[in-house]
Amino acid sequence: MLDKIGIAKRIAQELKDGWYVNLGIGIPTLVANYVPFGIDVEFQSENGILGMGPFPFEGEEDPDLINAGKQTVTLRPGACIFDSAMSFAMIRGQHVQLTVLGAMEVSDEGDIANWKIPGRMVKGMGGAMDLVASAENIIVAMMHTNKAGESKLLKQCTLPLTGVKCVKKIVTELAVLDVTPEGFKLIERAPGVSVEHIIKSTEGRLIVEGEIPEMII
Amino acid sequence: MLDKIGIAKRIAQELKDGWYVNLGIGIPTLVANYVPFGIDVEFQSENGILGMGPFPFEGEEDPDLINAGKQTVTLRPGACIFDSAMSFAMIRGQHVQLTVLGAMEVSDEGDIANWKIPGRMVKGMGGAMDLVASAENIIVAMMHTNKAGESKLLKQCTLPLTGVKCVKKIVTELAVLDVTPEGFKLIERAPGVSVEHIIKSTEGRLIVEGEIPEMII
Amino acid sequence: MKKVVNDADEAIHDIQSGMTLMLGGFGLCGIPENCIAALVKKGINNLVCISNNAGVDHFGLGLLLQNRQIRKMISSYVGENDEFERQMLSGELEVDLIPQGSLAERCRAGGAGIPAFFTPAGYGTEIAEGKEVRIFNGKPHILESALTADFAIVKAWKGDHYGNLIFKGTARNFNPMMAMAGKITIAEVEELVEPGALDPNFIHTPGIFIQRIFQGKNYEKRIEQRTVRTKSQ
Amino acid sequence: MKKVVNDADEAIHDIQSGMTLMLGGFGLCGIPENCIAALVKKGINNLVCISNNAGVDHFGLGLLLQNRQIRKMISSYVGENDEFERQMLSGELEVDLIPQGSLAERCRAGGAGIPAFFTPAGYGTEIAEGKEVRIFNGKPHILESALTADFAIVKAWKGDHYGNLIFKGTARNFNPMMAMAGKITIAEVEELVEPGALDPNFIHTPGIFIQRIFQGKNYEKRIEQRTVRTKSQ
Repeated sequence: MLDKIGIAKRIAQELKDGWYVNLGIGIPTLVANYVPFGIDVEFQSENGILGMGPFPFEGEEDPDLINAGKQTVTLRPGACIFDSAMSFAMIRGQHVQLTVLGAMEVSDEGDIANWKIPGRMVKGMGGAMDLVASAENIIVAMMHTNKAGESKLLKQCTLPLTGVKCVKKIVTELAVLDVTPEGFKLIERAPGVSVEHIIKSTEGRLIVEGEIPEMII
Repeated sequence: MLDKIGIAKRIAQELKDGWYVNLGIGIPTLVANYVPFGIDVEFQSENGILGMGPFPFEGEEDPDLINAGKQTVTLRPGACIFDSAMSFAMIRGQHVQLTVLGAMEVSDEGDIANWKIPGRMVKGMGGAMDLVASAENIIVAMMHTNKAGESKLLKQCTLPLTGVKCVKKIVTELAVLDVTPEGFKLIERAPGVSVEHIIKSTEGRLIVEGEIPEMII
Repeated sequence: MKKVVNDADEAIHDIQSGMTLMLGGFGLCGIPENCIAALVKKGINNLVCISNNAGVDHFGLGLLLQNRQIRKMISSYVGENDEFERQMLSGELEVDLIPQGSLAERCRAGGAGIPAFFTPAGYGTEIAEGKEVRIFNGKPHILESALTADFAIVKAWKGDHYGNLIFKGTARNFNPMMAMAGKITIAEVEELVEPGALDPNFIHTPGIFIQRIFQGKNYEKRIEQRTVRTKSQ
Repeated sequence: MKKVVNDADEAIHDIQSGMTLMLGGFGLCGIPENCIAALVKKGINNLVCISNNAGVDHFGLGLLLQNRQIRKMISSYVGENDEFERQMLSGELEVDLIPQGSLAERCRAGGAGIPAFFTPAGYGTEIAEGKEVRIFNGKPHILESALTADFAIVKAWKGDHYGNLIFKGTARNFNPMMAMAGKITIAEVEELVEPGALDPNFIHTPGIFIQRIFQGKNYEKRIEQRTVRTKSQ
């Protein structure tokens, strides 16, 4: 079973040289720490940065330089700053090659819900609806089940949707799954996790074909 | 009767302090030379300048600094440069208070034609269609009649239109006219020009009420 | 061109209860602190505020919320604010949530004279309810309309007497497009300079969009999430 | 990120006959001189060129016209070019004239993932023929669609290895939005600099839009209308 860092490391293996990548808040943010050697990717922050760098050294925080999670950050050489309209022009115009974000629920058709629990939590969608409606390549990083032990990989989402038929891949603590027209397709198992465990934890249609390899992290 | 400079001077009297103004090619360009004392206006050039200044001194021409007529120009202190999308955002968004442009024909409903003579001349509309469709305040600077002596102030335009019901005022070598729902309304005569001469030179509906004062240039 | 005013009080003197305001900023970054303080002091209410976020409990737009001056918020993300959540869940505050990119583009459209445009964002979600759907290149899009405001209030780093503005870092965010979309736009700047002091090639917001400008003071610039690394890392 | 190429020939090596190209510039100001020369040399034809103007008789896009490499021009203003006029009136050249602001916005829309938008420009004229009309705020608007291109070719003043660009003066014009709208965008720059040499706060075109970049040479920068005043004035 993976921890959050494991999920981030596994997603980092998907990165390709030259890609521009938008990382959501939470586990996705950690992906930036595990970019494979020899791969040069630029991180886009939708509040207006391309070429986001690591957190600043203590005492060097600049209140005028934050990421979309409102965290103080730095810029890499070759970075640039732009306004919100330009930022979403990049996103909507499909110039960002990969979006990684969290989710509360994903359906086996690739629908995603992550912005609202009616009557309880309404923080807003931020940039998530633009990102999922636009990106060619969307990876969801999340736990396979919720705190009550219920699957988050469903036949149909029960929460208000963020986007429809958009998720391409899911990486959880248990598995890597592709979203195909026939449902979730199991690609890899997390170390020490059985296929049966994954089947039991997945409510939506799940395709298990042949031997399922264990991830190499 | 006015010459081109006279027309430009008369139009310059319409300028108000704080206005942003777009001047078309030809007579309109001359208006910039006659801004009344104490009035501060900024000239917008649709290729991307606010705060256009006079022509450069000989030897100081910069090929990277031209106006919409492709003429070398300079910048005034406080000028700024922007791209074409931003330039027309200003125009379309009605942030430019006055547009002055030339015309081949104007109808008594305020239609204007100035970009095409079918089969003979098709240079294109440039920014004129955006300007006339957007500006609240459009003044046409032109000769009252064409080279054949025919009126350019018509009941209906015969040439392909640039915009409909948009011209607010016309200044010619003979007169100043407002465009009203009832047709052209004669406001002022050029020095030495009779009302009869203006009536004879105007094909469209013309309203002449009371004593018509002579322009003070 | 008489755009320079003395301070925030003068800049906002004619903003009235019930008006629609746009306020720049992302989180607490790049918010018009001086004007928000002046609005709190002025005490007008029933405001409709268009802003990507709603501040935090005791800063930014949170101050106006606390003071019950806002009737409706139009935002993309409103977490980090308990009083906001309370007012919203109790129905005291009307809230219109808009995808962040659509919010940015709708403000730009408002300023650019584009009354409506198609975007894929929000298709198939409750955001699309009641909106026209049209397929382009095989992909469904929804029609979104322009946003404008009685007043837009933006914060810049430097500005000149003509209203030309430059922003610093990610304090730029929504400020440039909101500046375009105000019937009257107020800019507060950290430093007000003479015309000619800013390089014409590198102006972020052309002065044509700004009607009033003043040099603000006592900027707090609070940091919401102070994240650092230690030198040893 | 391997965006830097040696020269115009390498940058345009896979542009083929029949493709749609966007080319930056206003008149002869800010045009990609090196790439135009390379296209002339390469000799491909049947091109559809989207460019605000069509150059002059022996420079800019005029060179491609002269060489009969262009099948169709999409522009807003095409005066100052006798060969253009000849080809157009004789029917050899297809011409689509578009209001300048709509051209700029359609390119931006193409780059920004906005398939269509409403604009008042051209309503009631032959430009509006066959286009959807809708009233907003009592004013008729027409629906215009996005423009994209197989290749966009832009010219900047400086650029870095990541493709970040800055432009000089009015040589900016259509370059930034065309840069956004190319499936592949080529930037030729007067000076290619190392990442970090350009101030991140003052980039006109973010590198994300640029796939290939090279330092051009021998820029002529012809002036169409040399207008001057004498010192005595």
